[in-house]
Amino acid sequence: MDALLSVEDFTMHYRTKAGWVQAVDGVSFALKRGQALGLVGESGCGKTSVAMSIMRLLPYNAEIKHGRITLGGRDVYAMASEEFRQVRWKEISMIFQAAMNALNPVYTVGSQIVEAIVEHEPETTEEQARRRVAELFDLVGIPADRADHYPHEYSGGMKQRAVIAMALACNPSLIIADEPTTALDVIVQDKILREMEEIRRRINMSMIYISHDISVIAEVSDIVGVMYAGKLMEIGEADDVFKRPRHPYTYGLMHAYPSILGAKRDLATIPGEPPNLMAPPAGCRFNPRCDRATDECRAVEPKLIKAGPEHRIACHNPVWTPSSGGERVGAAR
Amino acid sequence: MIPGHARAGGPSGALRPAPRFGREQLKARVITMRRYMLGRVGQLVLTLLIYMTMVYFLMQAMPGDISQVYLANPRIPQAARLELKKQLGLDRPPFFQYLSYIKNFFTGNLGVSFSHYPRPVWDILVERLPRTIVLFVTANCLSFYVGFVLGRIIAWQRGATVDRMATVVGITFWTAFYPLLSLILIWLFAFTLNRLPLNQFIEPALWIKAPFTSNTVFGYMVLGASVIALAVFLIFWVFRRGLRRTRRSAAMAWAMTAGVIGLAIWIAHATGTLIYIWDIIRHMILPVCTLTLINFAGTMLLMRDSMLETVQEDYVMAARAKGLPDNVVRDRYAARNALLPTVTSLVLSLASSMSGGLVTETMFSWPGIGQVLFRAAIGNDYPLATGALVFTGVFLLVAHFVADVLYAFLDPRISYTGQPAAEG
Amino acid sequence: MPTPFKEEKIDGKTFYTSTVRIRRDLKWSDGKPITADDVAFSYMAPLALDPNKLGGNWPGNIDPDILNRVEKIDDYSVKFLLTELPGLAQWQYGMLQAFILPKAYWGPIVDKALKAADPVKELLAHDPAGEPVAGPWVVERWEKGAFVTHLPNKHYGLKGDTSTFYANGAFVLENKKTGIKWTTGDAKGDIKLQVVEGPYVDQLRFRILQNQNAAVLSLMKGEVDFVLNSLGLQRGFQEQLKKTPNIATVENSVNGFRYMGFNLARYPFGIKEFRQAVATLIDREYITQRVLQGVAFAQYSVVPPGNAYWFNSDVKMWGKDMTRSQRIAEAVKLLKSAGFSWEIEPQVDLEKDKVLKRGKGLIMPDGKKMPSFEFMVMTAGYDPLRYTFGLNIGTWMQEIGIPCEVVPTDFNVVLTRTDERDYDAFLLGWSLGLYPDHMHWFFHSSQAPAGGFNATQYVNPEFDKLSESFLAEPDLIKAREKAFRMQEMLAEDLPYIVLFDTPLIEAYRSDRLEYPFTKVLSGIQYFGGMTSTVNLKN
Amino acid sequence: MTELATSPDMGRGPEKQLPRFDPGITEPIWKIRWKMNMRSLAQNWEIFKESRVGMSGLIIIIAFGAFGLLWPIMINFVWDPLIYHPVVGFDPMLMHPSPPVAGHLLGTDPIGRDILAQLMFSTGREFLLGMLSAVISVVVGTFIGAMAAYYGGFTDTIFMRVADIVMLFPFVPLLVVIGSMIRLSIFPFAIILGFLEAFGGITVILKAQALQVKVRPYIDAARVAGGSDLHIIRAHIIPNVLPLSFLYMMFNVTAAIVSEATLSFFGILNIDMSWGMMIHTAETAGYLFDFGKFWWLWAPSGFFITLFCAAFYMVGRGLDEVVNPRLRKR
Repeated sequence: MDALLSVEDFTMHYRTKAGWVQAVDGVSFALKRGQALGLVGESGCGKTSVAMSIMRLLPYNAEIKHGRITLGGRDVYAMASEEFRQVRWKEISMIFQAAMNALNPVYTVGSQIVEAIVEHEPETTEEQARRRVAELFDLVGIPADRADHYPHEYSGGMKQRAVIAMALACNPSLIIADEPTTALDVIVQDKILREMEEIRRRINMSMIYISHDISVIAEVSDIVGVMYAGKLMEIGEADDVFKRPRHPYTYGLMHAYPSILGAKRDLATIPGEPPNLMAPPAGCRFNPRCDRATDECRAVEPKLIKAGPEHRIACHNPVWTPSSGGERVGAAR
Repeated sequence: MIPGHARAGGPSGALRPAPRFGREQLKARVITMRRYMLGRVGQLVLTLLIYMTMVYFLMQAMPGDISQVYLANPRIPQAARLELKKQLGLDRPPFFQYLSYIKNFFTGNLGVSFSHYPRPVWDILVERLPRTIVLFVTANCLSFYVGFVLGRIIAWQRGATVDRMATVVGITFWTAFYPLLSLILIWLFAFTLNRLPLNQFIEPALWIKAPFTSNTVFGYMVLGASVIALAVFLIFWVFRRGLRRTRRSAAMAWAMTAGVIGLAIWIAHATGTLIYIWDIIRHMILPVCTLTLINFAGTMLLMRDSMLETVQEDYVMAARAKGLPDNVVRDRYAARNALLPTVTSLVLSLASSMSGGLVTETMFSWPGIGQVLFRAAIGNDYPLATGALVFTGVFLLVAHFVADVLYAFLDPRISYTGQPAAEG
Repeated sequence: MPTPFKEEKIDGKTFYTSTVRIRRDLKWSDGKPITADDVAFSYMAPLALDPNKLGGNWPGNIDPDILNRVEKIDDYSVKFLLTELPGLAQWQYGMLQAFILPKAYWGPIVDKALKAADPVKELLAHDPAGEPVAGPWVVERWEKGAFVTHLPNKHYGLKGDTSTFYANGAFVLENKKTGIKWTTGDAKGDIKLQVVEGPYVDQLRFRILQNQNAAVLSLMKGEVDFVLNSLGLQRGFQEQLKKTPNIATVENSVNGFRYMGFNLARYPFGIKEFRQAVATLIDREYITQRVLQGVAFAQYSVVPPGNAYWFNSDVKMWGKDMTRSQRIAEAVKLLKSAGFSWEIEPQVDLEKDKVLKRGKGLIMPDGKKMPSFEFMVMTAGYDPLRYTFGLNIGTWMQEIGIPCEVVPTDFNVVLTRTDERDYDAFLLGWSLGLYPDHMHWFFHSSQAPAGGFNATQYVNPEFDKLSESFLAEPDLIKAREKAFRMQEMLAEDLPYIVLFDTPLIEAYRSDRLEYPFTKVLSGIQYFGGMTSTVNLKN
Repeated sequence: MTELATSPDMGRGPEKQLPRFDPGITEPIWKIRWKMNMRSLAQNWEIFKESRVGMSGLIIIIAFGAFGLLWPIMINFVWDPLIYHPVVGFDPMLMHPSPPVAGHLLGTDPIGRDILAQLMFSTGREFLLGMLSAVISVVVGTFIGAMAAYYGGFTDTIFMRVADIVMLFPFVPLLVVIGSMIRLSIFPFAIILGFLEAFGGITVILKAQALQVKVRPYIDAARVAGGSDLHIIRAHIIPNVLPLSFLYMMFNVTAAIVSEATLSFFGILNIDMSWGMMIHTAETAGYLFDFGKFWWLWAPSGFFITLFCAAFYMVGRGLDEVVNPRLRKR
């Protein structure tokens, strides 16, 4: 079964007055139907830019250097804009980062969702569309009669759910969720994530979760990709990446999280700050902050090499951990 | 289609009738609306009273009085001047004159004009009003429409060539010295190219045998235009209201509009007024185009600046993500949220079009309310000046009131008291 | 024609009566003949309503103090009964010029008005559409603000009247159709001009335009044949129209003048020498010929040259044909003779005609330094010519130390302040009637207080006596001598410094219109475009 | 003491980070505030310089100012007042209105006055008129519009009703009355015009825009963060409304120049000479109906009016980017 979405060596830079910002550099991964990919990384590592590139919503000063994104076998950037417009929300929809103002304040929430449905399904009448909105509201846990209220009359959590309902409106085959629950408190966040996961599983829909919060990604995604400074550092099965992180950066990230289960210990932090993407360091972009950096790391840019059946990393001097699961070993320096 | 989805433990997702949109919300709004309206009407009357007082005493403060007209003819003795003053009531102390004026005003009598004695002020205004409305309202609507359309386009493609070009052209015409520009256009189109009538609003040769007077025909035009406007508004409201904005519904709407206009033309032809209406329209072309050239930049830039705010909003990005067509995103998302200042300026300029424009009326020989205002103000004709000013002033007060009410419709976040609704 | 006055005593009171016979061949536009009833009614009705209340031209024509009543003698003659012997101004140029109205039409309306609470308002509110008229034209249609059209009056009595002017000044009015003939002087010798009355045009269309640009463009485009404009055409239009094919331009002098006046009641303007000095300074030829390039012409007397019969040409002309330095020298001599002095006296070099030193700080005969005074001038917008004149006069006065400040002021403001005598100096203009009785109204001391016409508050008992006798003078020749003496007196005292006036320039389509004569005082427009005598070419 | 994170001065610093203030300093508060204002002014100037449109507008306005300043020099030293005085000057050698000739670079007007001298003479006045009416109307108008929108209720009603009356006000008779009391020269006229414009249309339109800004979430955020009303208006509402008020700056300057010309032409203002007046004199003298021939009577003054007003728009456009961070980010 070929991949629903495949990103091949995708490189995209932003043109600013001060020069080129190399936001996404040689990212490639594939996503099969029904699979959930989690993209994690510090803010400014290019994960939202990847999402925007897939949705072809890049600002006018963005320029694709090279690489390809194919959705359902068709090259996204080769399609005519009118043709791609049909694809949007029909095949692939998105839950925006700031759900707070992703809703048009001057129209009722219901009508904005009906608008999307009607646009992409010419044969559905408005009446049927409204009925589906009511069902979607049920699905995401919003009282149906709130459909004809205005966005400013919704609470933060309800807006988030409304945006999710909107994303599900046209039964897309892929949903990109960009920090869907960041603005919410933990309880609501957990409830929503479980619901989204349950919906996804049931209708075999593929999903890309984007977040800086590893715990969220761990909960929902099958595959996990770790990004740093525009490059994909490590990608693989969730268990491999979390239990046996091979890339020093991923390793560092794992240890930056307090685990409620395990014994209490002080957190390891990764020294330094993310590099300036206008003039990224030579070789591996993590080398200035990597305590395992070798001359090779500082000179040659590491390619993605296999570290397991579904596990690839971009590192010259990966961290070795024993294959037995569960136990995390390694000097926390 | 999502299979009948039953939430864990919830009742089975039986098909529920879709909720009617905005029913109980509208009820809540109507109550606050009524209370707000009453307050505003009260303010309106009070403002009008203050305005009338200021205008009246300003007129009295003007140097000299109407009887100076008699200074021009040496043969007229002193007695005639005093007689005139007594006749016009100028000999009474100003305060009593003011009281009688206010009493008369609220009984609908604007008094008698001094310079056109004894013609009542109403008579003069009514004679010139249709002419002014037909010319200036059309010009305002056209310049607003052009400005609105262009404004949206250039705001959407900020920095593109169309933005720079439209702005440069708009600015040059906006800042051009108006009397000069109208003279150039008259000279160019009416005289050298001889395409359009030179001036005036009717062609004497045609009208000598006309069964109607020009004012009745203007009256018909105002009536006809408003009926057509209403019909077109209804058509678009019916066809374009739904979210279903397909090509078919647009074609239907335009066909219906063409039908209505065709019907109007047929009626005009049947009643024999068509050639006269066409003659007036032909005379209107040059002044309306000049006014549009001058004014369209105002609305365009207003629309552009207020839309630049909304173009960067997230819901516009979301709309594009939803795969909505580009013009829908631009109109229903970006422009729709930037309407407030532009609509206000439209409503105000429509009201001010009632008082005509002195320069246009002089340059195109289209005597309207603007000239009445200016000549009465300069010629110490108190009743006519005050009457005309207050008559046109009422339109502006009502317009401002309409604009305030529109705010709430345009942006639900703004409640009737002009303040934001309680946060949800 | 009116018979000479004779004194009669009727029921105790002495009256001066005169009988006037009326032409028999005249009819109203509705076909009814014009009879003595109409004439008597036209005088008795205004008297009943009090002419001052009626306003407009009525008080000027019908003076209730003099005219007691008018009686009808027979169908075509009436008798005027006056309480005192009228002068030319009250009789030939006054009462006899009044309008004659159809009694059949206006009788009932006037009666109804007299019964109303405010008769005048009632009468004026009546809409006179369709009123029978005696003139050559009847209104066909009036589109307010756009145009008015006239049709020839079928019953026009004067149609076919031939007026013949002879070189020796004789005049014959003859209508072959109705047999009316009337001559003055011995009607022989070569004929200077012959005009046959009677509209030759079948429709008259007046288009109402709001600015001169529109009018001239319409004229050049052929939409109109004649431009009716009381100010005449501005210079730019004249030059352009002169060069345009089949457009003829006509130049006539105007019966009026533009003048400068001081408030004689305020010191030191009352001093004659001061006014004479200022008059000498003003170089009218320089401004009219050089600055305005012939658009205006200099004028020195209170009666305009256009009014030839009454115009006295040898009147004292202060500073005429003098060079700049001669004017200053003469003005300084005049001021010194009245006791003025300067902080810095102006010096001039007569040979090289150069001003060596500008005068500063004029000191008045009473020893005090003259305060700066306001010289009110028309704004450039209202009348560019007077604006230019005022500014130049101001500069010339400042040149010899007279602290004058030129202030462009709105026309209404000037009228008010001169009416209330609250001003220093001003620059205005008059347009006059044919009979020069305006000299009486402008300069008679009775008119000096505020509200009167003697704005400069000129008081000269000797002049008062002369002007009163002129007003009462029935004989034309004697009246002319008195008018000449009045002009000489005024030129000496200079209550008004008369400056200039402009010829009236008009233009018409020479390929369509043919005028019997175009030389007429105050231009063709003064006679409404001479519509009843003009002829169409094609 | 750092200002609130939300204040525009702080927020707009470009990429380079501000040095963090260690609390141990002893400088008085006003000094710090002064230094910060200076720095933010410098930053704003940097940003303003970037915008080509804004800079060219500024250069044009400065050029007009210089051209106006040239007048006292020219009339006192270079030109002979008798010939070159804008109002009374007359050149006896030529037939007027003469086309551009050696002595008169831009020709003369129908009454023989030199056009270049008139232009230079009125530039100073128009400059004053333009600046005053623009600045007053923008500053006062914006503040009132923002206040009316922010406070709402009573203040809103008061200002809106005042705006109603001012908009209705018969401008011409007012000036005639004032004209009969004091001598209306350019300065009092510019101030009256500035305030009339400030309280009239601009307030209503700006209030409309301010209402849209006021309902945005970050206004509540600022209020929650403890910002005083005044601060919120100054720091949040006004910057978002300024682009519109700069637009009105241009509208008002154009209106000022055209109304000044028409009024002084009808004799209500006794302003001796202005650009508009030059065109009106040419028109009344009958030289304005053949535009090809006597081009020097209308072209220079018409061009000056357009350029001068357009310059204000360009500066407004440049200031837009300084004031509106989001615009600048592009």
